[in-house]
Amino acid sequence: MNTPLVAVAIGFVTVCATIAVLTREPVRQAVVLAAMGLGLSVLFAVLQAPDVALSQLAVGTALTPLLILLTVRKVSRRSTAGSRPGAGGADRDDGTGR
Amino acid sequence: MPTATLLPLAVAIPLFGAVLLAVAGRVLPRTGCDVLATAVAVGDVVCLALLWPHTHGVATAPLGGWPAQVGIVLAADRLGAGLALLAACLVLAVVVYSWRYFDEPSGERAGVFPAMVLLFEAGMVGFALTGDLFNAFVFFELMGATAYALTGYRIEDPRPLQGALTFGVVNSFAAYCSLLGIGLLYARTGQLNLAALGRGLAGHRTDLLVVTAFVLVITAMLVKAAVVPFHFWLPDAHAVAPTPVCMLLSGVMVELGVYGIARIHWTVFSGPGGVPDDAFRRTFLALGVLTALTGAAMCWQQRHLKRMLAFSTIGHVGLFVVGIALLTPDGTAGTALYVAAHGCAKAALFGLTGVLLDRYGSVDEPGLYGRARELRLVGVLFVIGALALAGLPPFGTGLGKGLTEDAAGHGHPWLPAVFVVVSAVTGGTVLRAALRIFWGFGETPRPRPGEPETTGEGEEPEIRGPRRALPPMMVAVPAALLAGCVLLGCVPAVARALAGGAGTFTDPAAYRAAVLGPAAAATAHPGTPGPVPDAWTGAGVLLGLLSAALAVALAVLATTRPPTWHRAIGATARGLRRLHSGHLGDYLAWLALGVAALCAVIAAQT
Amino acid sequence: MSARARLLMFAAAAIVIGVFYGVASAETPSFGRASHPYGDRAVAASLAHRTANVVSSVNFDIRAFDTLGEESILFGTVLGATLLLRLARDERRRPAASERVLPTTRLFGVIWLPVALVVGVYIVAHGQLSPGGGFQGGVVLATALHLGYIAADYRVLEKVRPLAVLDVADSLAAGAFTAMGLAGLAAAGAFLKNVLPLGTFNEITSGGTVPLLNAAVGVEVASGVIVLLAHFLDQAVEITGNDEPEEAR
Amino acid sequence: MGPWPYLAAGWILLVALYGLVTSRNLIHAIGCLAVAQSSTYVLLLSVGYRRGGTAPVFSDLRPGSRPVVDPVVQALALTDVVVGATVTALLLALTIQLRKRHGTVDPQALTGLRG
Repeated sequence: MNTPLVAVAIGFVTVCATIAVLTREPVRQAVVLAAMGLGLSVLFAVLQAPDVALSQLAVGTALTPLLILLTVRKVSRRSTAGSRPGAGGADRDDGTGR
Repeated sequence: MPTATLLPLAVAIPLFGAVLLAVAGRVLPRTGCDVLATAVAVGDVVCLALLWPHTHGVATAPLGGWPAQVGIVLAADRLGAGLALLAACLVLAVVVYSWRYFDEPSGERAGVFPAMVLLFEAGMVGFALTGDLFNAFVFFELMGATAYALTGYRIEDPRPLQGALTFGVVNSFAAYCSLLGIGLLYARTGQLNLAALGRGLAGHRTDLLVVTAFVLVITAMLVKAAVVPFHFWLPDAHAVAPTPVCMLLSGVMVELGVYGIARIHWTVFSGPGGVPDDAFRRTFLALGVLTALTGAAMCWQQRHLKRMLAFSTIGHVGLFVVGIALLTPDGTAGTALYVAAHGCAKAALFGLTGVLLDRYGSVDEPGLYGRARELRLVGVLFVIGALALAGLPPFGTGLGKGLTEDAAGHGHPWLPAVFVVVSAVTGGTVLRAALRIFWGFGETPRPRPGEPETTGEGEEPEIRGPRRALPPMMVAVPAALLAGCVLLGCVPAVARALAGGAGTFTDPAAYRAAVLGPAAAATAHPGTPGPVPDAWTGAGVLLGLLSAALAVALAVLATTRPPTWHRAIGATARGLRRLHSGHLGDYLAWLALGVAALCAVIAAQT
Repeated sequence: MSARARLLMFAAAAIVIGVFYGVASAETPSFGRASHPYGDRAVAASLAHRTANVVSSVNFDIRAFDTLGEESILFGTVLGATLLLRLARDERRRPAASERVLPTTRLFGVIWLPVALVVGVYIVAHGQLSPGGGFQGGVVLATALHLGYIAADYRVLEKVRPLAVLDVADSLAAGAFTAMGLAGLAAAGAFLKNVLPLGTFNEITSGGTVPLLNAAVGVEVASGVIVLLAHFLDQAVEITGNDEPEEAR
Repeated sequence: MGPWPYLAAGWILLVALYGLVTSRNLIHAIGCLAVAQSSTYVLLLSVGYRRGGTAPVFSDLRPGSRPVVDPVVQALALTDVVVGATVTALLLALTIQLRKRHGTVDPQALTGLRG
């Protein structure tokens, strides 16, 4: 009875992982990562691992994306200051990726 | 004290010390933190020294009172305990070396840096002593996480941050590969204990599952050991880390990777159902030789002193891999001694480079040309370190090299030549730099514009504030380390103990019996008994003298007549240098290529 | 290396790795099989120590040494972040500006903050009985506190977040794990041995040292994650370089 | 299900490696590293699954009444989750500082170390 659920959850996680890798823009990647964390939690729950599901929910959907978003905020805020001397290619790439 | 106490204490002491420093560092002045850190480091050295006499066979400590089938067991033989002891000694040296080295890291938190060093120590000691594969992964990650942070310590300088990031990403990815491999092994055997894993594999034939799991598990160790083509992160990280951290990274952390390969192979994959001896031997001999030659060739090309030393570490790691790939007790014994002596010599050389950085704010060979004439003592020590690197008797490096060459020469007469060439080139490069920097030998080196290279100029100094006298510990510690290197070569008891330990190390039956109980030993194939050579031989002394003489000749040639033949070598080496691009994507692509090639090569031989 | 060469090299390697891994997967015992020797031994060991949640028992009793290493990694990371995200010589701290918060947002935070705190404590406390434990509860506790940031503004968060205390708590909890291991060594001759009375199965005090280690991890994770997030928030909100214009948020 | 859960883990690792190799932004690369790590959880928990098994928690389950899935791999995955989160945090901290000093987070633009 569990097998279809497992298959769906694994499929979802695999697709999310692929999209997360192909999403080159960190903010959107963080959102996909959060979705993937959620998918992983569901997968772990159907694999009868509630402990891991809980911590994945806390870490994968909340903590890691939050840290990434805070980093992006810090990193992209600096770009308004203009490029520093000797920082090659700084003005071309504003830290948000392409 | 019984081994069940000493083994966990060796990990618990630095962990507890780190906590003490993190808390006490908020109120204690800098001196108090240094004293506390030194006391903890001494405590761990004492603990491991007390453990040493108990390691005739394999000393075990079942944690939590659980047997190996259920819980985690710490298991130490001479080589594991010896490596842990080396790590503890180098940590003590580093803590003493940095007594007055750094300026205050962040004002109020003087204890954070030594606390991180102690956590790093706990990771290394735990990795060397554990008898459980997943536990080894955990301590591998502890070692890694603290090392990344320590490497990026100088946040005012851009290059350490880049080096630390490359280091962190490549190592973490490799660790995840290993964990996948652990998962595959667990699926096959349902075990995590090394000895139990070895026994569990014996029930099946060697199939692609075992080969793939072996390669994946070993990937993290290959990256840590900086075996070509997994080595690219190492020069980037070692060239930029703070000097005391470099002493640990090059002195012992890289060697722990080699130890991990040997330990996992012998305990898990050496029996039936594992990786055949011939496949392992051929593959890792080739990898070792490739690594050694690449390291030596790249070392010769460097002008950034720390990067030069980092590539010389890669060259020597290649020799260590050759030593363990022989799969004989005498090769393993020689390598063990070589690792210990090399750790002392390399840490001493990094420490002396730190003096240059402190005095002149540069680690650039041409930039420092002739400038350090007043540091005569440092210069003499630097030359001694270079000769130790070249394997001159009576240094421990010479004895270790001689013993390993002896073991290698039995089946492969051309291998000693590799040892001589690699140690001569790496020693000669360091000697060349010493002659130029401390004595102004030869003519002023000309700049080489347009070449892909890292200069050692414009380093952020590691010390700020008014000009001060050179802290005596910054010279005393390297001198003591070099003395230790001599002692390793001159005190026969050390070599004898390691030779005995190598016999146990290469005997999976003994390990299995110690960890799982005597009944378990029957399934393992017996080790090769017989005395392991442990003393200087005529051939060893001669080859040591030869490589030292070659090193001197190379250094003198390089300083007196640089242009013509140096340019010829430079042209051929430029392609190799281009590959060291500093680009994270390149490094990971190389890692993927390495994993794929290893899979294919080992599968073809089974 | 050019991007193209790099990609080609990766593609070739990935195909080989994929083939090997694929064959290995086919040779791996099939998904959902009945034989789990180590798992069965762990269940028996956990029941022998009267711990209802076997995963907690594995984490805090049977393989507690793994968790000691893991907690040390967390401790090291917090120290490392302290080291790496310190104020550089050319930076200064600028107090965060006060912010206007929508009343509904404030209400959301005010209501959820206590709920999240209670849930976090509950998850930590019942670690040896039900799913969850020190780690999961600790993260929930740490996240709960940051609802304060949503509800009010950064200055309020800074007030309810005694960083120095939390930092010390993080260290002490990490030390407590080691200390309990040493207590086992002193009392019963084995590091991390479960020396306390095991209690009655399925009660909150059951499992000997498991609830204590669990609580230590809960404290460490909660305070460690708060400190970690604080360093990141400080970077994002308060710390500016000299060359950086002060901008209104 | 056959070997599909294991294959999914392998796919996730390789696709993450592809992202790492081609990344033009270090924050994206660190996100890919987090993806790579999730492959290990998927593999570990799949290996420990037992058909018809239930969670290894006996607070409302009589011991021995039903088969349970392997609790050891769950503990390993739990440890792994923490390790992954902390390493990610550390690498992001390094990225923040690198951006300040280098002015870029594009690995292709970092040329301070080569040769």
